[in-house]
Amino acid sequence: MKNDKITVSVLFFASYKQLLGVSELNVELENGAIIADLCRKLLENAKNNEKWQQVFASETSLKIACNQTLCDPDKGLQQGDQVAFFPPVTGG
Amino acid sequence: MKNDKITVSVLFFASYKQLLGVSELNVELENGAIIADLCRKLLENAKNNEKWQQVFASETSLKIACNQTLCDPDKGLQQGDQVAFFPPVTGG
Amino acid sequence: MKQTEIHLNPVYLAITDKALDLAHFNRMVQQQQGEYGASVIFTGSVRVSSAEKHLVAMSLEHYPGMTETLLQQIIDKAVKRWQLGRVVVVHRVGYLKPGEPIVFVATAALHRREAFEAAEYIMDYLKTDATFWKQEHYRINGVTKDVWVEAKQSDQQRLKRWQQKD
Amino acid sequence: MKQTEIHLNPVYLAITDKALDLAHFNRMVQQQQGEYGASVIFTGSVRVSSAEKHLVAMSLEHYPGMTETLLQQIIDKAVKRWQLGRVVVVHRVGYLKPGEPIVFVATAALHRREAFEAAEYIMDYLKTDATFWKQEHYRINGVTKDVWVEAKQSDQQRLKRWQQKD
Repeated sequence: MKNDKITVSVLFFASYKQLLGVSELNVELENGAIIADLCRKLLENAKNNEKWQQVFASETSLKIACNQTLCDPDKGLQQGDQVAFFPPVTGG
Repeated sequence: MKNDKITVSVLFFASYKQLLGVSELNVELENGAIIADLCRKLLENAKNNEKWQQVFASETSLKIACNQTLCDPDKGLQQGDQVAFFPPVTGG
Repeated sequence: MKQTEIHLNPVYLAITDKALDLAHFNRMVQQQQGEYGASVIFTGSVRVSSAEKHLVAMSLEHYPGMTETLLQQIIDKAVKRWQLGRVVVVHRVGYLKPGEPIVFVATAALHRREAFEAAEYIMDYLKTDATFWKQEHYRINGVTKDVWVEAKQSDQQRLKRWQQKD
Repeated sequence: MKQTEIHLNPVYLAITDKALDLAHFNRMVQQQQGEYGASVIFTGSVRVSSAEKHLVAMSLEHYPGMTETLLQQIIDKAVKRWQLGRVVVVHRVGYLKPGEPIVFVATAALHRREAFEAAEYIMDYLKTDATFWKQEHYRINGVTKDVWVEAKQSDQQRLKRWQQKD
Protein backbone atom coordinates (compact mmCIF):
# COMPACT_ATOMS: atom_id res chain seq x y z
CA MET A 1 0.00 0.00 0.00
CA LYS A 2 1.48 3.28 -1.14
CA ASN A 3 1.64 6.15 1.38
CA ASP A 4 0.63 9.40 -0.33
CA LYS A 5 1.99 11.66 2.42
CA ILE A 6 5.52 12.39 3.58
CA THR A 7 6.79 14.25 6.63
CA VAL A 8 9.91 16.42 6.50
CA SER A 9 11.60 18.29 9.30
CA VAL A 10 12.29 21.97 8.76
CA LEU A 11 15.05 24.06 10.39
CA PHE A 12 15.53 27.81 10.51
CA PHE A 13 18.79 29.48 11.47
CA ALA A 14 20.13 32.87 12.54
CA SER A 15 18.01 35.90 11.60
CA TYR A 16 15.25 33.68 10.13
CA LYS A 17 14.95 31.72 13.35
CA GLN A 18 14.78 34.96 15.30
CA LEU A 19 12.32 36.63 12.93
CA LEU A 20 9.94 33.66 12.81
CA GLY A 21 10.40 32.68 16.44
CA VAL A 22 10.78 29.03 15.44
CA SER A 23 13.86 26.87 14.97
CA GLU A 24 12.39 23.50 14.07
CA LEU A 25 9.07 22.06 12.93
CA ASN A 26 7.64 19.06 11.07
CA VAL A 27 5.57 19.48 7.94
CA GLU A 28 3.38 16.96 6.15
CA LEU A 29 3.43 17.13 2.34
CA GLU A 30 2.03 15.24 -0.61
CA ASN A 31 4.28 12.48 -1.86
CA GLY A 32 6.34 13.91 -4.75
CA ALA A 33 6.49 17.40 -3.28
CA ILE A 34 9.44 19.61 -4.03
CA ILE A 35 10.98 22.28 -1.76
CA ALA A 36 8.96 25.04 -3.47
CA ASP A 37 5.81 23.15 -2.34
CA LEU A 38 7.17 23.07 1.19
CA CYS A 39 7.67 26.85 1.11
CA ARG A 40 4.10 27.38 -0.14
CA LYS A 41 2.75 25.11 2.60
CA LEU A 42 4.73 26.97 5.27
CA LEU A 43 3.36 30.32 4.04
CA GLU A 44 -0.22 28.93 4.02
CA ASN A 45 0.21 27.54 7.54
CA ALA A 46 1.40 30.97 8.68
CA LYS A 47 -1.62 32.55 6.97
CA ASN A 48 0.73 34.56 4.77
CA ASN A 49 2.11 36.31 7.83
CA GLU A 50 4.34 39.21 6.77
CA LYS A 51 7.45 37.82 8.49
CA TRP A 52 7.12 34.50 6.72
CA GLN A 53 6.64 36.26 3.41
CA GLN A 54 9.75 38.29 4.15
CA VAL A 55 11.84 35.14 4.62
CA PHE A 56 10.54 33.31 1.56
CA ALA A 57 10.53 36.37 -0.69
CA SER A 58 14.23 37.04 -0.21
CA GLU A 59 15.21 34.83 -3.10
CA THR A 60 18.65 36.37 -3.46
CA SER A 61 19.66 35.66 0.12
CA LEU A 62 17.58 32.63 1.13
CA LYS A 63 19.77 29.54 1.24
CA ILE A 64 18.29 26.06 1.29
CA ALA A 65 19.89 22.80 2.36
CA CYS A 66 18.31 19.35 2.08
CA ASN A 67 19.91 16.77 4.36
CA GLN A 68 22.77 19.20 4.99
CA THR A 69 23.58 19.73 1.33
CA LEU A 70 22.84 23.03 -0.43
CA CYS A 71 20.07 22.75 -3.01
CA ASP A 72 17.53 24.62 -5.13
CA PRO A 73 13.75 25.03 -4.57
CA ASP A 74 13.00 22.45 -7.29
CA LYS A 75 14.65 19.66 -5.31
CA GLY A 76 12.28 16.73 -4.70
CA LEU A 77 11.58 15.65 -1.12
CA GLN A 78 11.49 12.23 0.52
CA GLN A 79 10.01 10.97 3.76
CA GLY A 80 12.19 12.10 6.71
CA ASP A 81 14.24 14.68 4.81
CA GLN A 82 15.72 17.54 6.81
CA VAL A 83 15.26 20.89 5.08
CA ALA A 84 17.06 23.97 6.41
CA PHE A 85 16.47 27.63 5.53
CA PHE A 86 19.12 30.19 6.38
CA PRO A 87 20.59 33.55 5.33
CA PRO A 88 24.10 33.89 3.79
CA VAL A 89 26.79 32.68 6.20
CA THR A 90 28.97 35.10 8.16
CA GLY A 91 31.47 33.02 10.13
CA GLY A 92 35.22 33.37 10.46
CA MET B 1 97.73 69.94 3.84
CA LYS B 2 95.77 67.45 1.73
CA ASN B 3 96.05 63.78 2.53
CA ASP B 4 96.37 61.74 -0.68
CA LYS B 5 95.65 58.37 0.96
CA ILE B 6 92.47 56.95 2.50
CA THR B 7 91.93 53.80 4.56
CA VAL B 8 88.76 51.74 4.23
CA SER B 9 87.71 48.67 6.18
CA VAL B 10 86.68 45.61 4.21
CA LEU B 11 84.33 42.84 5.34
CA PHE B 12 83.63 39.42 3.83
CA PHE B 13 80.63 37.29 4.70
CA ALA B 14 79.41 33.72 4.37
CA SER B 15 81.03 31.60 1.63
CA TYR B 16 83.44 34.43 0.70
CA LYS B 17 84.70 34.70 4.26
CA GLN B 18 85.15 30.94 4.36
CA LEU B 19 86.79 30.72 0.94
CA LEU B 20 89.27 33.54 1.59
CA GLY B 21 89.81 32.71 5.27
CA VAL B 22 89.41 36.37 6.20
CA SER B 23 86.45 38.29 7.58
CA GLU B 24 87.86 41.80 8.02
CA LEU B 25 90.87 43.82 6.88
CA ASN B 26 91.93 47.44 6.32
CA VAL B 27 93.10 48.66 2.92
CA GLU B 28 94.92 51.87 2.00
CA LEU B 29 93.87 53.48 -1.28
CA GLU B 30 94.57 56.61 -3.27
CA ASN B 31 92.24 59.48 -2.46
CA GLY B 32 89.44 59.42 -5.04
CA ALA B 33 89.46 55.65 -5.40
CA ILE B 34 86.25 53.81 -6.29
CA ILE B 35 85.19 50.33 -5.21
CA ALA B 36 86.52 48.80 -8.45
CA ASP B 37 89.99 50.18 -7.46
CA LEU B 38 89.59 48.50 -4.07
CA CYS B 39 88.82 45.17 -5.75
CA ARG B 40 91.91 45.51 -7.98
CA LYS B 41 94.06 46.34 -4.96
CA LEU B 42 92.73 43.31 -3.04
CA LEU B 43 93.52 41.01 -5.99
CA GLU B 44 97.06 42.50 -6.28
CA ASN B 45 97.64 42.05 -2.55
CA ALA B 46 96.55 38.41 -2.87
CA LYS B 47 98.94 38.02 -5.84
CA ASN B 48 95.98 37.10 -8.02
CA ASN B 49 95.35 34.03 -5.90
CA GLU B 50 92.72 31.81 -7.56
CA LYS B 51 90.28 32.04 -4.64
CA TRP B 52 90.32 35.83 -4.69
CA GLN B 53 89.84 35.84 -8.44
CA GLN B 54 86.88 33.49 -7.94
CA VAL B 55 85.21 35.91 -5.53
CA PHE B 56 85.74 39.05 -7.62
CA ALA B 57 85.03 37.38 -10.95
CA SER B 58 81.52 36.32 -9.87
CA GLU B 59 79.96 39.54 -11.04
CA THR B 60 76.47 38.11 -11.18
CA SER B 61 76.48 37.01 -7.57
CA LEU B 62 78.94 39.37 -5.83
CA LYS B 63 77.02 41.91 -3.73
CA ILE B 64 78.70 45.07 -2.47
CA ALA B 65 77.65 47.34 0.38
CA CYS B 66 79.32 50.61 1.33
CA ASN B 67 78.53 51.73 4.88
CA GLN B 68 75.79 49.11 5.02
CA THR B 69 74.00 50.28 1.87
CA LEU B 70 74.05 48.22 -1.33
CA CYS B 71 76.08 49.87 -4.11
CA ASP B 72 77.87 49.39 -7.45
CA PRO B 73 81.61 49.01 -8.13
CA ASP B 74 81.79 52.60 -9.44
CA LYS B 75 80.89 54.04 -6.03
CA GLY B 76 83.56 56.52 -4.77
CA LEU B 77 85.22 55.84 -1.42
CA GLN B 78 85.93 58.12 1.53
CA GLN B 79 88.30 57.81 4.48
CA GLY B 80 86.87 55.33 7.01
CA ASP B 81 84.27 53.77 4.74
CA GLN B 82 83.16 50.21 5.49
CA VAL B 83 82.94 48.06 2.35
CA ALA B 84 81.34 44.62 2.53
CA PHE B 85 81.44 41.83 -0.06
CA PHE B 86 78.95 38.99 0.14
CA PRO B 87 77.04 36.42 -1.92
CA PRO B 88 73.25 36.58 -2.47
CA VAL B 89 71.36 36.37 0.81
CA THR B 90 69.61 33.17 1.94
CA GLY B 91 67.85 33.94 5.22
CA GLY B 92 64.30 33.26 6.31
CA MET C 1 71.13 4.86 11.46
CA LYS C 2 68.36 5.15 14.01
CA GLN C 3 65.84 7.82 13.25
CA THR C 4 62.88 9.15 15.15
CA GLU C 5 59.84 9.13 12.94
CA ILE C 6 57.07 11.54 13.72
CA HIS C 7 53.61 10.48 12.64
CA LEU C 8 50.94 13.11 12.77
CA ASN C 9 47.31 13.02 11.93
CA PRO C 10 47.61 15.89 9.48
CA VAL C 11 44.10 17.32 9.97
CA TYR C 12 42.58 18.64 13.18
CA LEU C 13 39.09 20.15 12.93
CA ALA C 14 36.92 21.37 15.79
CA ILE C 15 33.87 23.52 16.49
CA THR C 16 33.61 24.46 20.13
CA ASP C 17 31.66 26.65 22.54
CA LYS C 18 34.72 26.84 24.82
CA ALA C 19 37.32 29.63 24.64
CA LEU C 20 40.03 28.69 22.13
CA ASP C 21 43.30 27.61 23.74
CA LEU C 22 45.53 29.35 21.20
CA ALA C 23 48.78 28.20 22.82
CA HIS C 24 47.66 24.58 22.36
CA PHE C 25 46.65 25.03 18.71
CA ASN C 26 49.81 27.05 17.94
CA ARG C 27 51.93 24.15 19.18
CA MET C 28 50.06 21.78 16.87
CA VAL C 29 51.58 23.52 13.84
CA GLN C 30 54.74 25.17 15.16
CA GLN C 31 56.14 22.05 16.81
CA GLN C 32 57.04 18.70 15.29
CA GLN C 33 56.47 19.84 11.77
CA GLY C 34 59.00 17.33 10.47
CA GLU C 35 59.99 18.23 6.95
CA TYR C 36 57.08 20.71 6.77
CA GLY C 37 59.19 23.62 8.00
CA ALA C 38 56.89 26.46 6.92
CA SER C 39 53.76 27.20 8.94
CA VAL C 40 51.09 29.88 8.76
CA ILE C 41 48.58 30.61 11.50
CA PHE C 42 45.55 32.83 11.01
CA THR C 43 43.60 33.98 14.06
CA GLY C 44 40.43 36.04 13.83
CA SER C 45 39.19 37.66 17.04
CA VAL C 46 36.24 39.78 18.11
CA ARG C 47 37.60 43.29 17.71
CA VAL C 48 37.77 45.66 20.65
CA SER C 49 35.98 48.74 19.40
CA SER C 50 36.64 52.15 20.86
CA ALA C 51 33.93 54.10 19.05
CA GLU C 52 30.60 55.45 20.30
CA LYS C 53 28.94 52.40 18.83
CA HIS C 54 30.41 50.05 21.40
CA LEU C 55 30.60 46.33 20.65
CA VAL C 56 29.78 44.54 23.90
CA ALA C 57 29.78 40.94 22.68
CA MET C 58 29.10 38.64 19.77
CA SER C 59 26.99 35.51 19.40
CA LEU C 60 27.97 32.78 17.00
CA GLU C 61 25.47 30.20 15.81
CA HIS C 62 26.02 27.31 13.41
CA TYR C 63 24.29 24.34 11.78
CA PRO C 64 25.62 21.33 13.70
CA GLY C 65 26.52 18.49 11.38
CA MET C 66 26.44 20.49 8.17
CA THR C 67 29.19 22.86 9.33
CA GLU C 68 31.60 20.03 10.11
CA THR C 69 30.92 18.43 6.71
CA LEU C 70 31.46 21.71 4.87
CA LEU C 71 34.70 22.49 6.73
CA GLN C 72 35.99 18.99 6.07
CA GLN C 73 35.22 19.44 2.36
CA ILE C 74 37.16 22.73 2.29
CA ILE C 75 40.13 21.10 4.04
CA ASP C 76 39.99 18.13 1.66
CA LYS C 77 40.18 20.48 -1.32
CA ALA C 78 43.15 22.31 0.23
CA VAL C 79 44.97 19.06 0.99
CA LYS C 80 44.43 17.96 -2.61
CA ARG C 81 45.73 21.24 -3.99
CA TRP C 82 48.82 21.73 -1.77
CA GLN C 83 51.14 19.29 -0.04
CA LEU C 84 50.39 19.97 3.60
CA GLY C 85 51.91 18.35 6.66
CA ARG C 86 49.37 19.83 9.04
CA VAL C 87 45.99 21.56 8.89
CA VAL C 88 44.27 22.88 12.01
CA VAL C 89 40.84 24.50 11.77
CA VAL C 90 39.02 25.53 14.94
CA HIS C 91 35.87 27.67 15.08
CA ARG C 92 34.23 29.07 18.17
CA VAL C 93 30.45 29.24 18.65
CA GLY C 94 28.32 30.72 21.44
CA TYR C 95 28.71 33.99 23.30
CA LEU C 96 32.05 35.81 22.81
CA LYS C 97 33.47 38.95 24.38
CA PRO C 98 35.70 41.46 22.59
CA GLY C 99 39.25 40.18 22.16
CA GLU C 100 38.22 36.51 22.22
CA PRO C 101 39.34 34.41 19.24
CA ILE C 102 36.60 33.29 16.83
CA VAL C 103 38.55 31.29 14.29
CA PHE C 104 41.95 29.62 14.09
CA VAL C 105 43.23 28.28 10.76
CA ALA C 106 46.77 26.95 10.45
CA THR C 107 48.79 25.04 7.87
CA ALA C 108 52.27 23.55 7.69
CA ALA C 109 53.90 22.99 4.31
CA LEU C 110 57.29 22.38 2.72
CA HIS C 111 57.55 25.97 1.48
CA ARG C 112 56.10 29.25 2.68
CA ARG C 113 54.08 29.85 -0.45
CA GLU C 114 51.99 26.69 -0.02
CA ALA C 115 51.46 27.40 3.68
CA PHE C 116 50.28 30.97 3.00
CA GLU C 117 48.05 30.01 0.09
CA ALA C 118 46.43 27.05 1.81
CA ALA C 119 45.65 29.02 4.98
CA GLU C 120 44.15 31.87 2.97
CA TYR C 121 42.20 29.43 0.78
CA ILE C 122 40.65 27.71 3.81
CA MET C 123 39.75 31.08 5.38
CA ASP C 124 38.23 32.36 2.14
CA TYR C 125 35.97 29.33 1.71
CA LEU C 126 35.15 29.13 5.40
CA LYS C 127 33.87 32.72 5.15
CA THR C 128 31.57 32.03 2.21
CA ASP C 129 30.57 28.37 2.63
CA ALA C 130 30.60 27.26 6.26
CA THR C 131 27.23 27.53 8.04
CA PHE C 132 28.11 30.01 10.79
CA TRP C 133 26.19 33.18 11.59
CA LYS C 134 27.30 36.12 13.68
CA GLN C 135 25.20 38.48 15.71
CA GLU C 136 26.83 41.57 17.20
CA HIS C 137 25.63 43.03 20.48
CA TYR C 138 26.15 46.78 20.62
CA ARG C 139 25.56 49.37 23.26
CA ILE C 140 24.72 52.66 21.57
CA ASN C 141 24.14 55.65 23.85
CA GLY C 142 23.25 53.31 26.69
CA VAL C 143 20.83 51.20 24.63
CA THR C 144 21.61 47.59 23.72
CA LYS C 145 21.14 46.63 20.08
CA ASP C 146 21.55 43.23 18.44
CA VAL C 147 22.60 43.22 14.79
CA TRP C 148 22.99 40.19 12.53
CA VAL C 149 26.22 40.59 10.56
CA GLU C 150 25.61 40.85 6.81
CA ALA C 151 27.56 38.74 4.33
CA LYS C 152 30.16 40.80 2.46
CA GLN C 153 30.32 40.92 -1.30
CA SER C 154 34.12 41.25 -0.97
CA ASP C 155 34.25 37.73 0.50
CA GLN C 156 32.63 36.33 -2.65
CA GLN C 157 35.10 38.31 -4.74
CA ARG C 158 38.05 36.75 -2.88
CA LEU C 159 37.08 33.30 -4.19
CA LYS C 160 37.85 34.28 -7.78
CA ARG C 161 41.53 34.06 -6.95
CA TRP C 162 41.17 30.30 -6.40
CA GLN C 163 38.58 29.58 -9.07
CA GLN C 164 40.70 30.98 -11.87
CA LYS C 165 43.38 28.45 -10.98
CA ASP C 166 40.99 25.54 -10.41
CA MET D 1 31.88 55.41 29.99
CA LYS D 2 35.25 54.18 31.25
CA GLN D 3 37.28 52.38 28.67
CA THR D 4 40.57 50.56 28.87
CA GLU D 5 42.87 51.83 26.16
CA ILE D 6 45.60 49.53 24.97
CA HIS D 7 48.69 51.21 23.61
CA LEU D 8 51.10 49.03 21.76
CA ASN D 9 54.38 49.75 20.12
CA PRO D 10 53.24 48.32 16.81
CA VAL D 11 56.65 47.06 15.65
CA TYR D 12 58.88 44.50 17.35
CA LEU D 13 62.09 43.51 15.53
CA ALA D 14 64.82 41.24 16.83
CA ILE D 15 67.80 39.23 15.64
CA THR D 16 68.94 36.73 18.21
CA ASP D 17 71.30 33.81 18.76
CA LYS D 18 68.95 32.39 21.40
CA ALA D 19 66.23 29.83 20.63
CA LEU D 20 63.01 31.65 19.64
CA ASP D 21 60.36 31.65 22.35
CA LEU D 22 57.44 31.13 19.97
CA ALA D 23 54.81 31.19 22.74
CA HIS D 24 56.01 34.67 23.71
CA PHE D 25 55.98 36.02 20.15
CA ASN D 26 52.61 34.39 19.39
CA ARG D 27 51.09 36.25 22.33
CA MET D 28 52.44 39.54 20.97
CA VAL D 29 50.07 39.27 18.00
CA GLN D 30 47.28 37.00 19.19
CA GLN D 31 46.56 38.93 22.41
CA GLN D 32 45.53 42.55 22.91
CA GLN D 33 45.07 43.19 19.23
CA GLY D 34 42.46 45.86 19.97
CA GLU D 35 40.51 46.61 16.82
CA TYR D 36 43.11 44.68 14.76
CA GLY D 37 41.22 41.41 15.01
CA ALA D 38 42.97 39.53 12.17
CA SER D 39 46.45 38.15 12.72
CA VAL D 40 48.80 36.03 10.62
CA ILE D 41 51.89 34.29 11.96
CA PHE D 42 54.53 32.76 9.72
CA THR D 43 57.12 30.45 11.27
CA GLY D 44 60.00 28.96 9.29
CA SER D 45 61.92 26.14 10.95
CA VAL D 46 64.89 23.95 10.10
CA ARG D 47 63.26 20.96 8.50
CA VAL D 48 63.68 17.49 9.91
CA SER D 49 64.89 15.48 6.93
CA SER D 50 64.31 11.78 6.71
CA ALA D 51 66.38 11.08 3.59
CA GLU D 52 69.82 9.49 3.21
CA LYS D 53 71.29 12.96 2.95
CA HIS D 54 70.67 13.74 6.60
CA LEU D 55 70.56 17.37 7.72
CA VAL D 56 72.31 17.49 11.09
CA ALA D 57 72.24 21.24 11.73
CA MET D 58 72.27 24.67 10.16
CA SER D 59 74.44 27.73 10.77
CA LEU D 60 73.02 31.20 10.23
CA GLU D 61 75.28 34.19 9.78
CA HIS D 62 74.32 37.82 9.23
CA TYR D 63 75.77 41.32 8.77
CA PRO D 64 75.15 43.01 12.14
CA GLY D 65 73.88 46.53 11.73
CA MET D 66 73.00 46.25 8.07
CA THR D 67 70.50 43.43 8.66
CA GLU D 68 68.55 45.42 11.26
CA THR D 69 68.43 48.46 8.94
CA LEU D 70 67.21 46.37 6.00
CA LEU D 71 64.53 44.61 8.06
CA GLN D 72 63.34 47.92 9.46
CA GLN D 73 63.07 49.28 5.90
CA ILE D 74 60.99 46.27 4.82
CA ILE D 75 58.70 46.71 7.84
CA ASP D 76 58.39 50.47 7.16
CA LYS D 77 57.28 49.74 3.60
CA ALA D 78 54.70 47.21 4.83
CA VAL D 79 53.35 49.60 7.46
CA LYS D 80 53.00 52.28 4.79
CA ARG D 81 51.19 49.93 2.45
CA TRP D 82 48.77 48.27 4.89
CA GLN D 83 47.14 49.46 8.09
CA LEU D 84 48.76 47.23 10.68
CA GLY D 85 48.23 47.19 14.41
CA ARG D 86 51.18 44.92 15.06
CA VAL D 87 54.28 43.67 13.25
CA VAL D 88 56.68 41.19 14.83
CA VAL D 89 59.81 40.08 12.98
CA VAL D 90 62.33 37.84 14.73
CA HIS D 91 65.24 36.07 13.04
CA ARG D 92 67.54 33.51 14.58
CA VAL D 93 71.30 33.40 13.93
CA GLY D 94 73.99 30.95 15.04
CA TYR D 95 73.86 27.15 15.20
CA LEU D 96 70.41 25.57 14.82
CA LYS D 97 69.26 21.96 15.07
CA PRO D 98 66.46 20.43 12.96
CA GLY D 99 63.02 21.55 14.14
CA GLU D 100 64.28 24.81 15.61
CA PRO D 101 62.55 27.97 14.35
CA ILE D 102 64.64 30.25 12.12
CA VAL D 103 62.24 33.06 11.39
CA PHE D 104 59.00 34.41 12.88
CA VAL D 105 57.00 37.05 11.01
CA ALA D 106 53.60 38.14 12.29
CA THR D 107 51.10 40.88 11.52
CA ALA D 108 47.80 42.06 12.96
CA ALA D 109 45.38 44.01 10.78
CA LEU D 110 41.73 45.07 10.61
CA HIS D 111 40.93 42.44 7.96
CA ARG D 112 42.44 39.08 7.08
CA ARG D 113 43.51 40.14 3.62
CA GLU D 114 45.85 42.86 4.90
CA ALA D 115 47.27 40.56 7.58
CA PHE D 116 48.01 37.79 5.04
CA GLU D 117 49.45 40.14 2.43
CA ALA D 118 51.65 42.07 4.85
CA ALA D 119 53.11 38.91 6.40
CA GLU D 120 53.86 37.42 3.00
CA TYR D 121 55.32 40.72 1.75
CA ILE D 122 57.70 40.93 4.72
CA MET D 123 58.77 37.30 4.24
CA ASP D 124 59.29 37.75 0.50
CA TYR D 125 61.55 40.79 0.95
CA LEU D 126 63.33 39.30 3.96
CA LYS D 127 64.25 36.33 1.75
CA THR D 128 65.76 38.46 -1.02
CA ASP D 129 67.07 41.57 0.77
CA ALA D 130 68.05 40.88 4.38
CA THR D 131 71.74 40.02 4.90
CA PHE D 132 71.45 36.52 6.30
CA TRP D 133 73.30 33.46 5.00
CA LYS D 134 72.57 29.83 5.71
CA GLN D 135 74.97 26.94 5.79
CA GLU D 136 73.61 23.42 6.03
CA HIS D 137 75.52 20.69 7.83
CA TYR D 138 74.81 17.27 6.36
CA ARG D 139 75.88 13.79 7.23
CA ILE D 140 76.05 11.74 4.05
CA ASN D 141 77.05 8.09 4.45
CA GLY D 142 78.77 8.92 7.72
CA VAL D 143 80.70 11.88 6.31
CA THR D 144 79.94 15.44 7.40
CA LYS D 145 79.51 17.99 4.65
CA ASP D 146 78.91 21.73 4.94
CA VAL D 147 76.94 23.34 2.13
CA TRP D 148 76.16 27.03 1.72
CA VAL D 149 72.53 27.39 0.71
CA GLU D 150 72.14 28.94 -2.75
CA ALA D 151 69.75 31.82 -3.37
CA LYS D 152 66.62 30.69 -5.22
CA GLN D 153 65.45 32.32 -8.44
CA SER D 154 61.88 31.64 -7.32
CA ASP D 155 62.35 34.03 -4.40
CA GLN D 156 63.18 36.84 -6.83
CA GLN D 157 60.13 35.89 -8.88
CA ARG D 158 57.89 36.22 -5.82
CA LEU D 159 58.70 39.93 -5.57
CA LYS D 160 56.96 40.68 -8.87
CA ARG D 161 53.64 40.24 -7.11
CA TRP D 162 54.38 43.32 -5.00
CA GLN D 163 56.21 45.37 -7.59
CA GLN D 164 53.34 45.27 -10.07
CA LYS D 165 51.15 46.93 -7.48
CA ASP D 166 53.82 49.42 -6.25
